[in-house]
Amino acid sequence: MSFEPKILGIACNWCTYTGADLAGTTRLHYPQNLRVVRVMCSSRINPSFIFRAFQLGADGVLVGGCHPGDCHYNTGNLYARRRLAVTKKILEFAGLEPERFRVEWISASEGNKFAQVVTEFTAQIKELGPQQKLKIDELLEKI
Amino acid sequence: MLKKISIKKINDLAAALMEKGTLLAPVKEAAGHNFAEIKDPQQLDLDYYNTIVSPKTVFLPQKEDFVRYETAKPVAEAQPVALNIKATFLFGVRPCDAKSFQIMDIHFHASGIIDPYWQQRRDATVIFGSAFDLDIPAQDADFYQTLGIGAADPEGSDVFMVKKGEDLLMKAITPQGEEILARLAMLGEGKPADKKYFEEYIKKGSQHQTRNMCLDPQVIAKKLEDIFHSGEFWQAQSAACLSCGICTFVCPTCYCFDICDDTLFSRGVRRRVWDACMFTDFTLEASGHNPRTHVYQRLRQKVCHKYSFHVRKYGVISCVGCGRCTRYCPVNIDIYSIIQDAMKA
Amino acid sequence: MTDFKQIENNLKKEAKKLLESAEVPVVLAYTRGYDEKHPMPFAAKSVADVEKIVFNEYCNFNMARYIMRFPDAAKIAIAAKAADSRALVVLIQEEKVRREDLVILGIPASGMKDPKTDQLIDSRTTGGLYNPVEYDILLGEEIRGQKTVSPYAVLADYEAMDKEARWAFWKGQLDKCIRCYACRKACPMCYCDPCFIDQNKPRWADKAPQSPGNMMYHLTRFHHLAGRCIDCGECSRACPVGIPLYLFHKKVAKECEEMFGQAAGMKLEDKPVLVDFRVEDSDQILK
Amino acid sequence: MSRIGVFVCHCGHNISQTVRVSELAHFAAGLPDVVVAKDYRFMCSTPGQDMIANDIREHRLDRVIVTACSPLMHEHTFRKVIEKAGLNQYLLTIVNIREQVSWVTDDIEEGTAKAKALLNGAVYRARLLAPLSSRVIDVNSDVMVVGGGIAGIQAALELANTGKKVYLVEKNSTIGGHMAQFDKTFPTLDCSACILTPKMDAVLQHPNITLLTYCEVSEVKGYVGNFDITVRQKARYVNHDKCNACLACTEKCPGKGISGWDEGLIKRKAIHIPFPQAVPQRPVIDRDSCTYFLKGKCRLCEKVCEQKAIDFEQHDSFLNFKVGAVIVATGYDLMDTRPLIQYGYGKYPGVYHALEVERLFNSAGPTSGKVTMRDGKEPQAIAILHCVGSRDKNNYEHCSRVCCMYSLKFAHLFREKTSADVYQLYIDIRAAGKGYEEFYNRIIEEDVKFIRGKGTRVAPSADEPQRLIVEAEDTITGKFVRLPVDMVVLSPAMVPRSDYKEIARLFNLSTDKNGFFMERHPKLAPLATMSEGIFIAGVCQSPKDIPDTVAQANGAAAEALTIVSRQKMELEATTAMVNPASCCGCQNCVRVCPYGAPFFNEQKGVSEINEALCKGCGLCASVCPSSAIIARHFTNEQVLAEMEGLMEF
Amino acid sequence: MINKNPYIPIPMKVIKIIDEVDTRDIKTFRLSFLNKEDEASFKYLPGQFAELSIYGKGESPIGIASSPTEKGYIEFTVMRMGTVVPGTVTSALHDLDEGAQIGIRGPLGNSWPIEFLEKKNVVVVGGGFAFTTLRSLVNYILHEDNRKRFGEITVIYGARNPGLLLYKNELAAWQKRSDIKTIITVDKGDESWQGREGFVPAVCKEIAPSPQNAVTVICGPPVMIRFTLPVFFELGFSKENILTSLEMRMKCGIGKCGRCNVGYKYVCSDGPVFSLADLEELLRDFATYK
Repeated sequence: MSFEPKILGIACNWCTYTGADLAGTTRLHYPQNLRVVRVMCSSRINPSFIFRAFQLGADGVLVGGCHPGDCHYNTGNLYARRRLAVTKKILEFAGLEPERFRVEWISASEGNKFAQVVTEFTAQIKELGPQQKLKIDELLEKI
Repeated sequence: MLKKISIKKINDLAAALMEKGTLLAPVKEAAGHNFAEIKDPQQLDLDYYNTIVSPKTVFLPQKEDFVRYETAKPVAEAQPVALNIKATFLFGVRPCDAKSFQIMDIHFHASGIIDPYWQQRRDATVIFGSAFDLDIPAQDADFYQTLGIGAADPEGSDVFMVKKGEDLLMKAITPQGEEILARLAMLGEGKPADKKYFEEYIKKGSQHQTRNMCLDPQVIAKKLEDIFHSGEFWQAQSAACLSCGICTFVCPTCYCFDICDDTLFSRGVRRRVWDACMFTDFTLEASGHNPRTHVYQRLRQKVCHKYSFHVRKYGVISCVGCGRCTRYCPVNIDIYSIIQDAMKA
Repeated sequence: MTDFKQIENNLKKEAKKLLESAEVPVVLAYTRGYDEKHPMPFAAKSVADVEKIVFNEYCNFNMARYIMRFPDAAKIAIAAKAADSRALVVLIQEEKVRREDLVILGIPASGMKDPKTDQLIDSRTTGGLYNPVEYDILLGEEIRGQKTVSPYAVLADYEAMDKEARWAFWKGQLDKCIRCYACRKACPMCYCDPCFIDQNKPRWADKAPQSPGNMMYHLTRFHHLAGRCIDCGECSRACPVGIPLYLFHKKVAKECEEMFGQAAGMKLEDKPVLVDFRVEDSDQILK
Repeated sequence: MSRIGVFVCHCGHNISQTVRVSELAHFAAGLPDVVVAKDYRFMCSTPGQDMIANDIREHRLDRVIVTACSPLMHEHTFRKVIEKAGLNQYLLTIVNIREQVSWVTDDIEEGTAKAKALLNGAVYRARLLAPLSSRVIDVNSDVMVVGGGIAGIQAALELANTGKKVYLVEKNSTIGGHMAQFDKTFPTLDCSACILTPKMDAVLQHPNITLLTYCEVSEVKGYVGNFDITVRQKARYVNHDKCNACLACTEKCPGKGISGWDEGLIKRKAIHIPFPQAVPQRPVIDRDSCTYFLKGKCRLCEKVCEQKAIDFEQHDSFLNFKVGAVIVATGYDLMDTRPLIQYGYGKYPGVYHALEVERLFNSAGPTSGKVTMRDGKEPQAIAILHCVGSRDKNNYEHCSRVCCMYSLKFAHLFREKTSADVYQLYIDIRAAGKGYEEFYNRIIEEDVKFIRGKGTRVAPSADEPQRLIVEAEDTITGKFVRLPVDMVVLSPAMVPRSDYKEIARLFNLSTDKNGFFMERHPKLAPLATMSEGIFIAGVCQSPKDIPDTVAQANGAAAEALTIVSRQKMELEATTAMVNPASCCGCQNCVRVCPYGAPFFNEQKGVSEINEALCKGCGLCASVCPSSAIIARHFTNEQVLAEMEGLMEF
Repeated sequence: MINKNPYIPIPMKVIKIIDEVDTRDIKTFRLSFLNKEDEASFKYLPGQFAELSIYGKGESPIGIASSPTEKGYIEFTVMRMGTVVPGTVTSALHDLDEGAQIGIRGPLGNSWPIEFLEKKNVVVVGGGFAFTTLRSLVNYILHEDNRKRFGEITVIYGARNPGLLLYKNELAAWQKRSDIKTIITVDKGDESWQGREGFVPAVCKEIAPSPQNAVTVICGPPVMIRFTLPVFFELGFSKENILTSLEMRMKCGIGKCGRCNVGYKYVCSDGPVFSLADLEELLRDFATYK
C-alpha cells in the first residue's frame, strides 16, 4: 500500500477554517490526509503544539491563519508569524525536514487556495515519506 | 581466594563475564565515564577516576516501569512489567560507591516494606569493586575518608580488585565473589606476594588522603537538629544554590522518586522516575500548598536528610564522600564545607 | 587579558562603599568555593562580607540569575560581565527588575575559563563581547582591540551538516539528558516557577529522562529563549553530561537576529522579539 | 470518566454518499467513554434534535458530539438543543464531516477513514471540556461622546433624545468642529452655520447632555458597560457659572493671539470666544497670549467683569465619569503642507489651504466674507490644486474623498464673489454622492477652467513678481502648462488629529497605517472597534463628507444604544484566565494582548485577566511560557488531547 | 505483602457512591474487592489509608473511612481538589460511575493506636472534611464486639455549615445512642438547623471532657487544630494523650520515595498518626504544624 501520511492542520476559526468550509461548499476535492484542529486564532498556536504533533506521529503540520492585516483579533497572526518562523528554524536545526511544517495565510474566501495548498502539501509529504524522527515509539504496543 | 589477570587480557575477562550474564562497567562518554552495559569486550576500560552518575542506576534506574495498561480497559487487565532479572556483574565500582549500596540496602530492603525492584536486582548482581589508584592523589572534591571509607576499601564489594603493575588482582570478599571467581577459568592464582601486596594496598588505601574531618554521626545529627531553625545559617549556605537536581541525581545515596503515569493513545504505563528534593515542586501538594518554597529549605532538607534524619532513622550517615555533588555542582556548593560550617555553627 | 586582581580589588572597593552607604543592602559578586578554581556566586550583605569577595578567570556565573532572590532589597548591586549585563537588560525589558533598582558594577573580562576543561570561553559563549553593555561603574579598563569573532562562527560546522547528521547529533546529545534541569536553573532568563515541563495540566511531556520528553523539554526551551538568550553559555557549563546546549541557543539567536534585526539584551528600550511584531515582517521567514 | 453521546448525521446524501455513517456510529460506540452512538438522516431536524435531547436524559450523557456539517453552520442550533436538555452548551463538540470530509472527496474509504480520525479527536477533546458560563455584568446607561464636531453633536443628540445621559467632551472652548468653520456646504450650498448652530444650541440646552468643553480625556479604565473615564478640564480662568457672556472683557483685553479658529489669518484677543455663535458663549483666557500671564500684570478683564467671573487662580481639574459606552468622533486635521516645498505653502503669501479659504468665504471670518488675499487685494486668477499629499504614494495613499467637491464649491464661490479666473487642477473628479455629479456639471457650466493634471509646482512669476506660476501637465492635451495666478488653493490630504496616538492608546483602538482608527470589520462592523463598547464615527475613521459623517454618528449612537439600553449584559464565556499558582510574572500576556485584558497584579506578582475585555483569541495562552493561562474552551490540554485523538488512527 | 509488589494496585469495584455535602465536592466511594485473596489479605485498622489509583491519572492517598468491622467493602471519602485547576486524581474519582473499576494500594501507614486506647475514655474531635478516619474509629469502637473494651466515647464534630457535615445519617444514629456522646456543631446554621452553633474549640471548652484516663483524637483543618490544642492542654490532657493524623504529600505510601518526611519520620510509613509528644520531638519544618 502506498504511504498515506497523517497531516495535522491547525486552522483559525475566522479565515482558514471558513476557507476550508468554502472548499467543501464548492466541492473542491483534495486529499483526505489532513485532520484539522480548529482554534480561534493562529496566535493560539503554542509552538509546543507543533513539536507535540510531530511526536504524536504527524508526518506534516499545516497551520492556517488570516492574511496579515486581516486578523479577526487585529494582530494575532503577526505574532504568530514570528513565533512560528522560530518554530520552523528550531525544527530545521534539530534536523527535521523543515518542509514538514508549513504556515499559510488562507482567507475565508480562498476555498480554492485551501484545496490547492492541501493538495500540494500532501504530495510533498508523500515524497518526504514517514516522519519518524520525533515520533514517539514507546508505549505504542498493545498489551 | 585471590586471583589475578594481566590487564592486557582484561578483555577476555569481559568476554567471559558477558557469557555468564550482563556486564556493566564504566564506559567513556563525551563528558566522562558512566556505567553502561558492555556490548563489546573491547569497551572495558580501566582508565577512569569515577563515573559521573553513581552506579545506583543499576539497582534504582532513573526510570522504572511498574505496570502497563489501557485506560479504557478494566484495572484488572493491567499488566505488571516483568523485571527480567539476569545475572549481572557490576564491574569497577569504587569503594565509596560499593559502600553506598549497603546504605541504600537499609532503606530499600532492610526496613519496612521491601522494594522488590531493588531487592531482585541487588540479589542478582555481583559487585566487582575496584580500588582507587593510590599513585594519583584523590580529587579535591572527594572526602570519603571522612566517612570512614578507604581508597581501597573492599567493604560492600563481592570481589575487590587492585592493580599491581601489569596485573589486576581480584580477591573474593563474599561467597558470591568466591563463586564467580571460581567460574572464571582465565584467571590465574594469586601468589603470596600478590596477597601481601593486596593487603598492604588496602591498608595504604585507608591512609590515602582525601579531605577529612572527624565526624561522629550522632554528633552531627544532633548538631543539625540544633541549627535546623537557624534561617541565617541555611540562607547563607544556599545563597548560590540554583535548586537544580544535579547533586541528587549523581549522588549514590539519594533515592527520592516520583510515581507518574504516562499515556499515549489511551495506552499507558505507571512508572517511577527519580525526583529530587531540590526541585521546587517536590513537596507541592495537590492543594497547592508547598511547605518548602525557599531554596534554603530545600538545601537544608538535603543536608539534614543525609547527615541527621538518616542517622536518626537508620543509624548511619547517608553519604559516602564520593565528591560527585561537589564536583558537578554548577555553582560549586560543597556539602563537606557545609558540614564543616555546621559543626562550627 | 583582564587583570583579575585589579577587578577584584575594585569590586571590593565599590562593594564596601555601597554597603557602607546602606543604600544598597546586597552586592552580588563571587566568593571562594572549596578551592581557588571553584569560586561561588555570593551575596555580600555587610561590610564584613566584602573581604570574602573574589574575582578570577573561573567566575563565569551569570549573576543576573540571582537578582530576583531579594524582593525586600530596595536596591541591588551586581557584578556584571558582558553576558551578565545583557541578561540584566533582558530582565529589565521584561520588567522583572527596574533599572533604577540596580547598581551595575561592570566587569570588562577576557580570559575567562571553563574550570572543567580549562579552555578559554570568551569567544564561544559571550556573544563575542568583552565589555558589559550596560553599567553604572566600570571596574576595569574597557577592553579594546581584542580580535572580534562573530558569536555565531562556531555554528558553521553544524550548519554545514546535512539534516540527517544534524538529527543524529542532536538526538544523541539530547538523549543523554538526565533531566536534572540544571540548564534552566543556571539560565538567567529561565525564571518561570513552575517551568512548563513541571506542569501537570497540561502535561507537555514525560518526566522520565527519555527521548520524547527530553526533546519536548529542550525544543520548547529553545523556543522560550528565542530572542531572549544572551549567549552566556551557563546552560552548557552547568550540564553534568556535557550537552552543548549553547550551540542550539546560538543558532536560534542568530536566526532571530537575522529575521527580526535585533540581538537580545543589547538595548534597554528594545522589546523581546517574540512578544513584538512589525506589520512589515516578511512572510519569507516562514519559508 | 465521561458519558459521551455521539450523533452522526447523514445530511440526506450529502454526508452518507462519501462517508459510511453507520460504520462511523459503530466505530464511535467502541471508543472509550462513548455510551451511545447513533446515526440519523437529518440531525438538525426536529426529530433529530429530540433524539439527542432524549438520549442526554436517558443515558445521563455529560458530553455530546454531533458529527455533521461545519460548526459554523449548526453549532448554535445544537448548543441550544443540549442546553434545553440540561447540559451546559459548551459540552458540545461538532465534528465537521460534511464541508471538510464528504464534500471534498468522492472516495468513500478515504472519507470514512478521515471521519473516524476526526471523530476520535473530538472524543478526546470532549472528555476534557468544561462547562462554561458567561458572566453577567451591570451596564451603566450613560454614554460619553468624545469630539464636539458634527459627528459628536449628532451622536450626542440622538442618544440624548432617547433619554440616555450623554457626556460630550470637546477639547476646544466651543463645539462645532470643522463644520462651524465652513461658509457653505456642497452640493446644496446651504449655509453651514444655519444648519449647524441650531444643533449646537440644542446640545447646550438638552437636559440629558453634559457639555464638557475645553476638556480632554486623560484616562480610561474599565470595560464595556462599565467604563471609568477621567477627563481633564483645562483651566479657562473664567468662571463659567458666573459669566453672563457680556464679553466686555474681550473688548478691553490688550493681549493678542493667533486665531486658530480663523486658521491663523487674523489675531484674536487673549480672552476670547472663538466665533460669535460659539457654544457655550463663554470666553476663556489663552495663557500664551495673556499679558498678565506673560508679564505679571494687567488683569484688565478682571476689572471690567461685573460678574467677578475672572479667576486667575483656576487650575486644570479632573472629572470622573462612569459610562457604559463611548463614541469617539475626534475628526481630522489637514495635512501640514509646508513640507511639500514644491507648493510653497508658508513661503508664498498667495498660497492658501482649504480651511483658510473656508474662513475667507465666511461672513463671520477674518475678511467678513470678502475674498481678499493677505495683501488685501482681490485675486484675478486662482488655481485650486487637488490631491495635495493624498493619492500620493510618497505621502498619503488614501483619497480624502471630499476635496473634489469642496474644490468645486470653492470654484463656485470664487466665481460668485470675485471676477477671477478659476482653474481646477485635478487627477480626476470624484463626484460619487447624491447630487454631486449634478453639482460638478453645474460648476463646469460656470466657466471654471478644468485642467486634468496634478499641480506639480508653484513658483513666483519671473515676469510679475506679485504673481505665482502653477506648473502642471495637462494629461488630456499632453501639454505642460504654466498658469500665472494670484492665488493658489491647496486641497490637502485629510489626516488624523495630531494626537491620534494618544486617543488610540487611551481607548485601546488600533489605527491603520495613516493613523485613522480601525473599525472592527470594514464591511460588517464599520462603527465598532476591537474594544468592546467603543465606537467610532466621522473622519477619525476615514475621510468622508458631512452626510456620511452624520449617518455614521447616528449609527454609532444606535450601536451604543444597543449596549446601554440593557441593564445587564453577558460577557464572552470563552475567555482566558490565569492560574496564579503557575504564573511566573513575565507579563508576556500583558505585552501582547490587543485588548489590554491582562494586567499585572504587582502585589501578587502575577498577571490577571479582565474577562470583560477578553475576546478569547488565545494569544496570551500561547505566549505564556509556564502554561499558566487557561484559554477556556481551547485550553492546552483540550488542544493537545484533540491532536492526540486525531493522530491515533 | 511479602510476595506482592507494593507498587501495583489491586483491582476494586465501585459499588456505591454517596454525595456527602451540598457543594457536591465530597463523595464517599464504597469499594468491593474483585479478588477474594485480596480481600483476605487487606487487614486494616482505623486510621490507616490507601492509595487510590486511576490508571492514566495517578494515585491519591486517602484515609479509610469505613471500619474494619464492616465486611465486604471498604469506603473512602474524597474531596475534589483544586480551585483553579482541578486535581487530576480526585476529579477522575469524582467522575466515576458505580460499577467502575479502580485500583488501590494498602492498607498503608500506622493506625489509631487501638491497644493504647483500650480501657480509656476517648474524645474524638473532628472538623469539616477531616472526619473520615475518625468515623472509622468511632464505628470500630461502637461495634458490639469492641464497645466494652473502651471507656466513655465523646464525639465533637463541627463543620462550617450544616450542609458540609459528612455522614449525616450516621451522626443522627449516634446521637440517638446512649453509649456515645455526640455533639455536632456548625459555625453558622441555616433556617432548618436545630443543633448547636459555634466553633469546635469553643465547644470543646464548653463540653470540657475530663482528662482522667482519657485520650483525645483530633483531626481537622489547621486553624481548628491550632485553637483546639490549647483547650485540651488547659483541660489537662498531656501531649502523649493528644493524637492526630498528618496529611502530607505522599507518593509511594510505603516510606521509600522520600518526600513526606517530618524530620526523620516518614508520614506515610511511620504515621500518619502521631501523638503531640511524637511531633514535638520531630523537627517541624512543615508549616502546617508549626
